[in-house]
Amino acid sequence: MNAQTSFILKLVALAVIACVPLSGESFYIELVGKVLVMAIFAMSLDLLVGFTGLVSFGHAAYFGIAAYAVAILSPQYEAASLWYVLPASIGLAALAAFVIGLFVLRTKGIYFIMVTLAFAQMAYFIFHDTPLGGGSDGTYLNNKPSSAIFGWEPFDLNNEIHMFYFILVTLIVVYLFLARVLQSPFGRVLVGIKSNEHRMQSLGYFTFRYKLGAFTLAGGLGGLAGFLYATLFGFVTPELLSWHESGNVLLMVILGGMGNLAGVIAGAFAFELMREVFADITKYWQLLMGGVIVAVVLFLPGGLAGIPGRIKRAMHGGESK
Amino acid sequence: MDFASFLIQTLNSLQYGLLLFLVASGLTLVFGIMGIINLAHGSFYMIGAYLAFVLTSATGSLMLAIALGIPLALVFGAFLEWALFAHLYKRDHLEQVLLTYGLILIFEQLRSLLVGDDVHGVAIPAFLDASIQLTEVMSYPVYRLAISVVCIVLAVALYFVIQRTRLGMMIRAGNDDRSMVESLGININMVYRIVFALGVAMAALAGMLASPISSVFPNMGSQVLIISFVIVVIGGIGSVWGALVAALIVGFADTFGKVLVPELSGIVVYVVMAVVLLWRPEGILKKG
Amino acid sequence: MSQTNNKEVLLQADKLTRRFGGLVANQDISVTLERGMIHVLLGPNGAGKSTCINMLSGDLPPSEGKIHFMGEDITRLTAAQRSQVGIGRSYQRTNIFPQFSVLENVRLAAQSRRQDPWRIFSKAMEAKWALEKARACIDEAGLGKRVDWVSGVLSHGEQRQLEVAMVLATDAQVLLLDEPLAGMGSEESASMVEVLKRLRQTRGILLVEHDMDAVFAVADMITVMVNGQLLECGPPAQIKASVAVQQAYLGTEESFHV
Amino acid sequence: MDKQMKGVGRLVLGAAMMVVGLGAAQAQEKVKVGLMLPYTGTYAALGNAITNGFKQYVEENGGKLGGRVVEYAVVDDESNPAKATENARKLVSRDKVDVVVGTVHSGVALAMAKVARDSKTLMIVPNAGANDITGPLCSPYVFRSSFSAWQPSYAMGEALAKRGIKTVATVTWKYSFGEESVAGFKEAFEKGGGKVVKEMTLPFPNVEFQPFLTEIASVKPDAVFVFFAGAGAAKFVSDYAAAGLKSNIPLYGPGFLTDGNLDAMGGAGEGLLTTLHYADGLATDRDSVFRTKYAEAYKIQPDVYAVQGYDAAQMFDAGLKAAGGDPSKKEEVIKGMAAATIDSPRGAFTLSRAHNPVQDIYLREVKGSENVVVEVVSKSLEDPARGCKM
Repeated sequence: MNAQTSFILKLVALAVIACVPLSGESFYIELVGKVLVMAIFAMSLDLLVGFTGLVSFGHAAYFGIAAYAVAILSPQYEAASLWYVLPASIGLAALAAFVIGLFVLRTKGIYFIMVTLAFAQMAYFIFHDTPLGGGSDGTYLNNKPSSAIFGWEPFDLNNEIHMFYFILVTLIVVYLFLARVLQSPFGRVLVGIKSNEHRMQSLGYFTFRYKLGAFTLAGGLGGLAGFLYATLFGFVTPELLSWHESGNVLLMVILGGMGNLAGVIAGAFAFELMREVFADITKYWQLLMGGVIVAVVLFLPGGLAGIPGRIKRAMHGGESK
Repeated sequence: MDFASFLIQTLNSLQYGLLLFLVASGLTLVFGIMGIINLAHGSFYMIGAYLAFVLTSATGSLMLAIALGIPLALVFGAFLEWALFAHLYKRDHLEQVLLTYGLILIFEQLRSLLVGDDVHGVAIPAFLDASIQLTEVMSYPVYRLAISVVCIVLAVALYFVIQRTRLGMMIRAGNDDRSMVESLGININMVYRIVFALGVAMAALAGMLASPISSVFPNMGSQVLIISFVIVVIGGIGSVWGALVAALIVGFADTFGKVLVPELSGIVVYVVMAVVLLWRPEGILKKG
Repeated sequence: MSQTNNKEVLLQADKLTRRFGGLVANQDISVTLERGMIHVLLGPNGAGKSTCINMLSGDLPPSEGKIHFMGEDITRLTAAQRSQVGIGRSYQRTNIFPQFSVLENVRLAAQSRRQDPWRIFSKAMEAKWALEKARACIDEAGLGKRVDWVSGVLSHGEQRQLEVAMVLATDAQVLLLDEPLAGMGSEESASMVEVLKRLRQTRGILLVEHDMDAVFAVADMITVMVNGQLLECGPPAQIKASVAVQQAYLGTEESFHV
Repeated sequence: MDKQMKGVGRLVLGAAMMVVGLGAAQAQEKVKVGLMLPYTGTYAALGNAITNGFKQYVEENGGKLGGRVVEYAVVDDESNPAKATENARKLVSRDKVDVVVGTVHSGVALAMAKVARDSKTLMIVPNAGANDITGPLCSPYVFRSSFSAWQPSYAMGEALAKRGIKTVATVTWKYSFGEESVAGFKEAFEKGGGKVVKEMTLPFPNVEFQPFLTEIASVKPDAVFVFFAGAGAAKFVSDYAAAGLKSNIPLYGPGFLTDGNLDAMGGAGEGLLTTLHYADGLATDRDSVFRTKYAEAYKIQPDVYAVQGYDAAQMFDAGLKAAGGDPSKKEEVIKGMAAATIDSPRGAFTLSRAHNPVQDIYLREVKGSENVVVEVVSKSLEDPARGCKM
């Protein structure tokens, strides 16, 4: 398939999604909106997992930190300015990722997975145990941020259709942004690090800085998704930072095939669809879900689009340390 | 804190740490030797506790339940290795994470189908159901002491197996260099199967031992899993002695954290982990 | 060791020792590399040649000893830092980015000289200087006709050439090449020898090599290692004549031509 | 590029399938009840009990509420607040239910309450005790058939103060329900002249209690008040007894300490006194009939959760009847529910202005596998509904 067909298919997919609000069914508008938020979240993780080779099992932390930032920074009885809370929440998530990155990027492989998990768990307890964010019950975002600039309000996030398109446009921007980043010298280095970090070091790259950059960027974009989530639902809870959420977003990445931005968006759709369908079929839907996950790993190595992974394994004789 | 309380808290720390060691040591062996990250390890703890409940109900004795449960856990571990984990050695960590994550869902749901969602208790064996008077109001349950003793015995046995037996030689060699083991003509697949089954059995045993004092309840595995991860990170992957030291550190940090800095008790162990990462990113006792 | 006067000393290792647990892999190894010179590390398998080159490149920290590059102490520098000062290396096992094109492999190497990770919006392929440099290095390594190939499908010899091109693209003054001729056919081997001779003119090359014919064809200086110890060091003629070397190494015919 | 194709293909497919299935036709002359309860995870047993209780009342009325046939839409909330809003939306916007019944977990219930308020959908909380639900976050649309965390704990505070206990140490999980319980207890206890000498918390759902037992032994209060529930409560009670504290320092707590987990304690709970709005051995006709029928239908003994589910159905029934069976007349349904006196197995109760039950709180004693009533310690106790501007 050439680049043109791929481009056309993407446009068609985009057009279909863009038509969702025409249904007029607010449940589906919100559901697809949520899937798009998760797709942004999954793309941010894909920057780490699929392109840099860093399997973070604590990515929900940045999602949750930004979601809490929106709720905490918004005044109780009026709307905060979008142009203040949006950059602030992304910035806080990125800052958290930067600081945590300084620790976790000292480790590799299995260590990295466990340590990212442990730090996310620490962030979880901070929100769960302190009055900062309403404790275990979470907290409301009573008023969605306002887009007003000097009295002019280009769109209204309380309107579900505006909210939907705001998310969709953000998704497109993030997609294009990441695609561009991956073309940049920085992005090429990340891909090199995924392929063979040691070689990159012997070529003179200070890979730690690049990984820290990627980790911070991914944290910030994960935060963007968290911002959208909090704005969409108006409710944040410590569970947003739990390891189950980190696991779910990893699932989306692998379902779609890591290292493939469009695929990861599809992975988010596939994952949410699977949950919906299974939960409608049976009370024991987690059994089906678990079964599907195990089957995907066993029979579809590297996800559905795992070809690069296979080449890599072939070249490295199966060592993945 | 007066001196008597301090001593008792020390005892509490030791007992908690030793029980954690039992879970974490299996995890660290599987990590270190097979290179596999296993999120389902906490589920083995849960399965052990439920085995203890089911078997104790059936046989009327926890001792008998443990005697039956250990072989069952070994067989179960060997089966899992054969059916699933053997396919994971050459895979990315990411896929290992996912498969074992899927397993957690399956195990929890099967538990719900088979045993239900209720909380259950397991009776302490009669001959251990006593307490030792420590202060005028406080006494210490003999069963907790017994758990500590069993854990110490197992730690010593593990030391013996790893240092003195042929299996242990293979384990140590496998920990250092897989290809070397293969070049020695050792059947590495068999070593893996044994190690994995042992890991499952130790986690299950920890669950069985803990069941009378922790009771048996849904999702009991996930708390243990994450704290075990922290222990493995602190101790160093593949190091059983690291796991022992780290488990004791976590036991002390958690126990004294609760008393001395109650507001922060949820994050104390993670702070300890962060400090260790700064000091020694590979854990305090890498390999051993 | 100092019969080549008026030459600039690039790399100087003094009494490098490396222990792994109780095992001493290298003991008191001293090596000097000058510009315009090919210095060959020779020794049977397990002599500690790779350990030595790993210490020079920064992949392994030495247990004891000092390394100087152009007068600066670099003992504590990491591999990446050493690459930045001008020490490049290739690996015994081919170590490239197999899914990248030849050009991208070398371009990535060239890009390492100007690291500005914050530039995330420019396109890598639009940085002309890196592309031009990459092409030049590919030509210099004799791979000009393979520029756009996916590197994973190159022949083994070509991949070794690609590694050399990558090292060149990092502006290395010192090339540490671990068995660049290993696994090559005689034709490929001969062309690589030509490449090495050409490269020697402006740089210093430290070579680990088994191929005796090639060694004596290109070496200006040879260091012989046995069991982690330095046995003899001198020009090829001296090594050929050395009784100790013959006893310890040249006598064992089978390890001559690997 | 093949992987690109796959990716895009799946993207289209996924989106398309999301849009399909939009127009689930709505049934007429029925009343649609959305049950959003935990059917998996830690609280699954509670979710099942509530569902059973609710359905039992509906069955007693020939499958009808307010004269209309009941149709259910069921969602497993997994006790996961992260999915709560979405799940509640599913019932409200997609299934267009007339009432949402849920749930156990307070965080999930708070998220649901927001959806109910925003979408002006009737909601009945059959368990979650967070004070805020009928406090600052109260709404005409939100009712509760259970209790507020404040109620049983406040009653216990009064009772202990009356019994002349002077000093108390408290232990709870560091989460809202626990902290609200301790606060309610402290309010009444200190008002009655007692003093809380030490407050201890541990992260939820940590169950390593030993350090706290040691601390209690060294502080030596007159009594200990704890909030724990389910498995954690069973473990705490067992540990407390095993540490020898039970015979020296009496242990009290809200009834969740000993509800549904007495078997798991293996006798360690014997004799414990707790407070709750329901108890075994009430020996009223209403309760006996309820219990007999429940045991027949579900082959297990009912518990407080089943009662709360049963009463949720009763409350909705009362509302519907007031509106002539038409759930679309929301104002009238709400008025009807708010004014109703619910003839509950726990004893009749009314609803406060914030829609929380005004009910008797029982002091209960653990005897065997039952929490047997001792006395009513607080008659018609009403949650103060602080912060509710309704």
